Amino acid sequence: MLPVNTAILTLLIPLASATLIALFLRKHGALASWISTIAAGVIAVFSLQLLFGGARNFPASWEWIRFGDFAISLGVKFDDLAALMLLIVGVVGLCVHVFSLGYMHDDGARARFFGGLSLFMFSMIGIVLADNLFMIFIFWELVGVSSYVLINHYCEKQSASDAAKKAFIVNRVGDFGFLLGIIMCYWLNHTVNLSELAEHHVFSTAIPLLLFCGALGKSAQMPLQVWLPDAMEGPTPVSALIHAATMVAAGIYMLCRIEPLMVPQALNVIMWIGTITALYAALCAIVQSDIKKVLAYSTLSQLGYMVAAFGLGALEMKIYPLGLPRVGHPEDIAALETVGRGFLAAGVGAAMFHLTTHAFFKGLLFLGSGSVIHGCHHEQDIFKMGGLKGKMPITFVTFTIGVLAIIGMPGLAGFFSKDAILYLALEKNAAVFAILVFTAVLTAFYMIRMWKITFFGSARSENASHAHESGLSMTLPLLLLAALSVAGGYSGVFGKLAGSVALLVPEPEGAKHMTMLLTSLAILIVGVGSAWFFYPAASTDALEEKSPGLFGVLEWLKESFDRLYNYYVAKIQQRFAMLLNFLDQIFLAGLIIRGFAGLVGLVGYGARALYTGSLHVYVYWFLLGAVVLWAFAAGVF
Amino acid sequence: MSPFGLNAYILISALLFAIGFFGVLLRKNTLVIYMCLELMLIASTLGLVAFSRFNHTLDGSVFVFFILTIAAAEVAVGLAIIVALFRKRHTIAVEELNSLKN
Amino acid sequence: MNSCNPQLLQLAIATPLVAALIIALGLPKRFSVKLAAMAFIIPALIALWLWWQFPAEGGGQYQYLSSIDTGLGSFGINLKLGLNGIALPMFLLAAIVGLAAGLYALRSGAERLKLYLMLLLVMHGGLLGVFSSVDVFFFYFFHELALIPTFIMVGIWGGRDRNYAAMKMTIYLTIGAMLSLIGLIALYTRSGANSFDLIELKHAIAVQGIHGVAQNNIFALLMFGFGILVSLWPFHTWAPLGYGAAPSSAAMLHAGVLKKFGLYGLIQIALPLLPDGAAHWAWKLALLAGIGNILVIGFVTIAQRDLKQMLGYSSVMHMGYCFLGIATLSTAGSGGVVMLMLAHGLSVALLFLLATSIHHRTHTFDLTEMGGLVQKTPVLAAFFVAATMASIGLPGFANFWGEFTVFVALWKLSPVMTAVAVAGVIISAVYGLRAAARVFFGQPSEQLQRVLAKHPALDLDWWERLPALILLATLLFFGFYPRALSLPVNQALTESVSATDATLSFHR
Amino acid sequence: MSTELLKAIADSNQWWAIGPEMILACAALGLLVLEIILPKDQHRFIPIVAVLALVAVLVGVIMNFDAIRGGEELFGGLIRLSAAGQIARVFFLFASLLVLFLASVCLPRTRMPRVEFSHIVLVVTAALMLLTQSNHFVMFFVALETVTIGFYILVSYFRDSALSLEAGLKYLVLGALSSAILLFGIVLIYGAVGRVVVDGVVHTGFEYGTVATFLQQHPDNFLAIAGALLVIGGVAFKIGAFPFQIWIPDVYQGAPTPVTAFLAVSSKAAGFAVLLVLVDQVFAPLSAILRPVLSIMAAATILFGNLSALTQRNDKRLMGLSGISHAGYLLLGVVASLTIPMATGAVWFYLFTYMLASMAAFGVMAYLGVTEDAGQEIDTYNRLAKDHPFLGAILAVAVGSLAGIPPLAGFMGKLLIFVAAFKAHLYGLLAVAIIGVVISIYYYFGWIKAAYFESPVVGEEGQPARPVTTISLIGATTLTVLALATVLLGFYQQPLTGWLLK
Amino acid sequence: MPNLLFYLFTFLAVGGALLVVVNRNAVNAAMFLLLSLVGVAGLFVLLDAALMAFVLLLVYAGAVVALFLFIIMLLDTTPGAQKPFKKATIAASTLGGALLILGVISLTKRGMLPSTEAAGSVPTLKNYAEQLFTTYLLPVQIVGFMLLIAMLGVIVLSKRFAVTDKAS
Repeated sequence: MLPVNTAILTLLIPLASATLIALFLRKHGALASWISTIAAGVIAVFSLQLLFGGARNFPASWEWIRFGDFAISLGVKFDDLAALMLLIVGVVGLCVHVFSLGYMHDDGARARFFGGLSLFMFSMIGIVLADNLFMIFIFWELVGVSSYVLINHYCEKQSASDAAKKAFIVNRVGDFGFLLGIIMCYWLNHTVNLSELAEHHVFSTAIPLLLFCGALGKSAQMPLQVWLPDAMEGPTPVSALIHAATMVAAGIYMLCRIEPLMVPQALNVIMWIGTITALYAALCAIVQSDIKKVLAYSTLSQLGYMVAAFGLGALEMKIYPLGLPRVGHPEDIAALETVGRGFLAAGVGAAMFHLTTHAFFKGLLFLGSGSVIHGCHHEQDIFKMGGLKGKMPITFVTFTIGVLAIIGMPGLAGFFSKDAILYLALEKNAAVFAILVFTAVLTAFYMIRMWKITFFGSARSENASHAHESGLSMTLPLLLLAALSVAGGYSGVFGKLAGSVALLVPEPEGAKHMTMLLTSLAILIVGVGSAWFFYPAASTDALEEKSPGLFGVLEWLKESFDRLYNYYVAKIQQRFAMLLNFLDQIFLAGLIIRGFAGLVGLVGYGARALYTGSLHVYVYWFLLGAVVLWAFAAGVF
Repeated sequence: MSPFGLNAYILISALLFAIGFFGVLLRKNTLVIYMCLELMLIASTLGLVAFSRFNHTLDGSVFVFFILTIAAAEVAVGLAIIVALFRKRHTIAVEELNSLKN
Repeated sequence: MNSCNPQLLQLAIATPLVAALIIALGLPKRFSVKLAAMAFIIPALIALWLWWQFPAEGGGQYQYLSSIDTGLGSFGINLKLGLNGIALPMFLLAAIVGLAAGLYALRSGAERLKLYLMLLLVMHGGLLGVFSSVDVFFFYFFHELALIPTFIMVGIWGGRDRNYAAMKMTIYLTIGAMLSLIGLIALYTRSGANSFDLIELKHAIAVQGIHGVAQNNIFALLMFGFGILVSLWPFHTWAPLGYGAAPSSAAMLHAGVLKKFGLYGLIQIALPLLPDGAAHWAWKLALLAGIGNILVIGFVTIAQRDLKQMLGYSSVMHMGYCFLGIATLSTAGSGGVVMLMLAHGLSVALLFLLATSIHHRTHTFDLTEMGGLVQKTPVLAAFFVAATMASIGLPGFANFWGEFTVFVALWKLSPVMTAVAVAGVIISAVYGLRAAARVFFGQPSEQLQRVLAKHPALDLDWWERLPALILLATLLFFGFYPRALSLPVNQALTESVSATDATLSFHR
Repeated sequence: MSTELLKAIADSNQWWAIGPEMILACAALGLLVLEIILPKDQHRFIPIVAVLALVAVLVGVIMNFDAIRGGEELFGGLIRLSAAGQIARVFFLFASLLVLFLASVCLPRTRMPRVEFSHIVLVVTAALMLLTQSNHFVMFFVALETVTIGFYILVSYFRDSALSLEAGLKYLVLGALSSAILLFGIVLIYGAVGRVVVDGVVHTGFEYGTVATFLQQHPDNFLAIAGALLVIGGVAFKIGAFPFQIWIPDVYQGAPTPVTAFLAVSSKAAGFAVLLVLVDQVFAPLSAILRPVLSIMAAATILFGNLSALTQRNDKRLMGLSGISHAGYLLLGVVASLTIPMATGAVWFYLFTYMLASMAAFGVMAYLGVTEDAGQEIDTYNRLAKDHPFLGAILAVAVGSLAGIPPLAGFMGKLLIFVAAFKAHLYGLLAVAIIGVVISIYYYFGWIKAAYFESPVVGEEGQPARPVTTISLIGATTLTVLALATVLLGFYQQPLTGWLLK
Repeated sequence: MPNLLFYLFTFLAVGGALLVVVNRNAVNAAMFLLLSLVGVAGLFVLLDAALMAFVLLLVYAGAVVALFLFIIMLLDTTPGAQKPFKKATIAASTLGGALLILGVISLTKRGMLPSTEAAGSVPTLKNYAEQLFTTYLLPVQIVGFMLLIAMLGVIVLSKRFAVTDKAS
């Protein structure tokens, strides 16, 4: 089979699966789940085949719609970046599917769930393969809707329904900028094809920033991060796949795709947003009691890392001798292209590296938490768990690997990728470096906190005491992901998977190497140690008891955005809407239209009243007529 | 044998017409209104006869025949209506004939 | 077979009208229902056939032409039928929405069903006629033919405020129709063609052109006339009221198809024939549509509590995109509008259908008195969410292509206006998802629980599912394969654009 | 008497040409004869003779329609045959047939004599036909007065009803007043033109052709202009144009329904037929004055008619007031005909569609009416469609056509007038007409609303107030034909346009 | 002498007419109408239309005014029943009268014809007859029918129908 056909098949198989389930298998949950899982398996196989088949950048494009000069085409751009991303989607997707077989076994709406998963796979693969921005946008929206459907899985719960709605709308807000950016890009460059853009494009600060808005929403960066914690209302496998490993990473992927369009100012903004998000989310994660919420904030934080990493690539501008490119001087731009690009790509490398490892260990953590939740009969509060270490050994071991990976235990995947980012920061911007280091400490702190409270001590609730190890379909994916979380960071593995992208990962050299290693160890020791000793495996939050003030500040921090947005929606948007509604219905439709109609009616009454029924009055009318006619004849008028 | 010119007759004709019209405006008695209408017709006949005489075309005078006949028929029908109405309403005052109105 | 395609086109229009006449002449109810079903199905089949037969490169010209002199030949009015690349998809839309509305009506259990079906058939016949008329006069004529039953249906079978709604709708739409009629007559007299035939009008205007001021005035007549019919802000207040009151099938056909008359007229007639006038008014139109229809009405829609009223307002809002597309005066803009017309027609019809189905189960349209319906009616919920997604412009549904293309084209006119339009997408997501959530998700409200205790809700039966499925499938088809539409439309548009260029070059 | 004289009589009076009118007159006399010779219990068959006579004449006229080339002057210039005259004949014959039909519905309720009614209708019809063909002011006035006097009687025909008599009296006084005005106008024209000798033949100001020629030569003769305008004023009374429309609602309301229909259709049409001849031929040189006069008249008529109809609730008054607005639209056509000849055809087309729709509406009113039929409110139509679907449907078609709703004939009439007006560049008047149409939608819609949307009228005992109406086969057929024709002409105008717009 | 006669007849015609309008009694009005008619007839005679004068007197004085008087007596309306005029009525009729006078004045100002002498021979009865039976034969016929329907109308409006009256 030609690679291009494989690629197209990879895209279409999940669509077929989704269609099949939607149309015919609504009431046959078991069959639906197997079909969806098999589809995921085929995708995984195909993605491996494409990755290792070596074929890259094969031409594939079909016109989809055309009006005049404007056309949208459906095309595939398959380079190393896409291959890597496809693999992540395929592998994590397969794991999640298999895991779901067990996790969702008793769910009444299983068919809908698996249909949604297939739809998501389709959309996500679409983003990965897309060769132009229009197409990215299309699939971008589609992942949004599959996310909506899956978050809304427990739709009889008001909170789930609200969360789904929120996720969709917040993403739309991000897409507002994204779409404008795409359109602007189209009119400025007369193409949105990624390859053509890479070769030739007009420099503009607005375009990359607008495009970044898309990532802002999808990857839940400040200030649009609010939807991701709420999205945990969805089933846990969904959180693993969509809200940790793949969809939220699509923003990063998209940024890497449009990296040629970037200009320093835009990168600067991106970097700071990523950094602040990373810190903010880490702070919020400390006060969470819901196991999934902790992981959600951790995801936010890690995404912040990736965004920051991407943004960091720009700081090398100071070595650029000619300064910023001047308007109307193409030679400046040409120089920027040749000199600046190598450095920019370092951000891409670091971001993608962390994206990959994060996909593995965060997928693992979420699935692990799913296993815990499943084992504890859908109990999600970590303070009501405890003592699961012995009851769920496989889960415990794999979860521990995940935790260690995320906090950057040397030797595990997270260590390498986080190191790359920190090193990049160290090289480019000290402030960012400091913040990121502090965030890393916090990461270790809250992860250990959660880990300890969940697994250690004794069972603190009925559900936890009856916890049991999950079945094979759930542990198997855990094991696979755990293996990847360990191995994924080694250049031998990552280099194989990422190809040329791996070459972009910055590596500390010489003394810097040592600095980085020490920093990492320090982070680890401080974070892990403080958490381990601070938090007992008890049913209450130690921080809340010992320092309610700090706890309160963090709580406030967490909620302030939601408060702000809720205030906007309830007090500003809704009131504005009511005001306009009032104006429309009362003022326009009522006062003006009805008033005018009433006026005409009054005139009508007046006209009607002239028919008095009195013969004399009528004779006067005739006199009037005769006089007027006479006057006309006499030339009075 | 007409000592005065055409204009004098036309003036009288117009005057009669105006007086008739004024009567229709003013009077409340249906019968008198009707008389005034007849007066207007007669005013026209005077004009016709005068024009006929001075223009030396007979047609105008012949028209008067028709007008007189028509006027007579009109009077007959009109009076019949007035009588019938009086039987119903016991009045011929115009201001009381206002059942038909808004 | 091809040779009788013009006759098939005539047949498609005649079938519903003749069926209506037969029913009017006293056919028993049993047969009436069957006959009506046939009369809804046959045009749909013919439309599909004609679409299938449409020459791949023939979008620029009118196909299936036929002409009948009804007695106004001396005025240059002939019943001339045919389809070009723009008319074809609209004709298909009319046939499909008509089929869905008809099928839905057959089992609607309306009081005086015969009259209901009869009026619906007349409406259907008119709609098919509108989009297949090459003669501008008959284009208008068929529109009115379809419009009148709407008023009656609102008046007889309408819901809340039906009398006032019917009256208001009638007067508004009459004003709009009269203005556009005057505009069309002006076009006829000013073109010098002495013919209402669009093809001849185009030729005549290409040869002699119309003076600039006259163009502006005629375009204004058409713009405001058609604008009222399409609920251009601030002449929109009839729409939510009317749709709120209209019975489902009438609302489906009116909001879905008939309302597109004005836009179709602007694209097919006004833009190619009056390029200078269009250029003169483009910005004003864009302002009205952008600020008024999209932003103001968007927010007003958010404030709605009544489901049908909300759908009515959202339909007004979406018309804003169409006007913006027209205001771009570009092939892409117009093409996007055609796509959007088709898509919005399908999706809004689907939404009205589903809204009525919801009402059958909840016995209310008040969004605050619903909730949790998904547990009883998952299929209905799925359809509704899909339709909502379609109407808020999700890729995969035809609406997306329309809106997207309009956005892209709009940038040329004004980036700010583009931002306004794109912001509308957020607004529509807000109210669309909120409605879906209020109806289906969460827990049922107390009122609803009481209603459900009295009338246990069943999921969609097949008579509701079939029309919904037809509409949704068409939406998805064009969503996934937009080329099926863009190909003929593009041909027709480039044809008229080149004609426009010829006219413009004549002026300069 | 000399033979030459007899010969001259024979030459100038080509009686064959007015055969239709003569047959009607003879038939009218025949009715009276039949009334004398037939026993009383068979008198109810006599009106059928009238109907038969009308049908026979109608068939004859239609068959010989093209036999008359037009332009021939007969009876020494009293009569001028024309295509328009032929159309008018057909129109009046049709209308009178329908009036007799309406009378057959209404008169039995009041037990007023039907023979006399039919007689008067026949004579008036003949006079109407002559009126439109007259080419001479004497002829014109005599025919007009015959019509008018006939209407005086017909309007007050229900002499048991004070309303009918009051209407008769009002019509009488105002009709006589308008006749006087018109007559004075004729006198002035006659005087102004004076004695004209062409080729040794003496012509007077009574002859249309002479007047036209005179006006051509003396376009600023005050007497002639004043006379012409007074004549126009007299005609304006007939058509109900502002400000001479004031009598219409009262008289329409009081008159028996068939007579109201007769007035609304035939009398108005006669006015327009005459106006077209006067404006386009006789007073054509005065178009500089006539255009503003008629334009103002048309605008005021449209606005006033529609506005005053807006809140009207009595069905016959509504027909009257809306009829005023129709006169306005027709006047628009007349104004257009000053520059666009084709407007004449449009006016006639409009008149035909107006006849069809009005007669159908009056038919429904006749069936629903009671003995005292002047007090019929729109509310009495409530839920008609439910109680009586047939009448409801007819009413809907009729009112729809009057409102000018598109698939119906009335719309086509309006369209043709508007096109003509557009071609004549009457943009201001068009705008007024559009406003009028929009306003008219409101009240016509209210009527349909009552019939279709409202809840039923409930009498005092909770019984439906509507008497059960039985419709004879003929009645049903007639109404169906009217409605179908109205619908059909909306779609296919060939039968009428092929004929009017030649 | 003719001058005097002219003034006399004019005075009779116009004065009679005015009195018809202004006096309050219907019977008097009828009598003044007669007076006015006599004046007009006299003017006819001055215009060499003696036949017309004769016919006028015959028809109007003989038939019309007699009929009026008869009806007035029949209906027996009391003259004093008339209410005084309202102020609005007075104002309106003053205005109306003024407008009418204005019309007459404008006619004298604008509409005066060149003063021509009455020319030609005086028409005889034969002339009239010839006209009526040749040129105007058709109108004569029509007028006949008109009289017929007028008569029928009067009968219908006045006659007591046995059946009808039962109904009422």
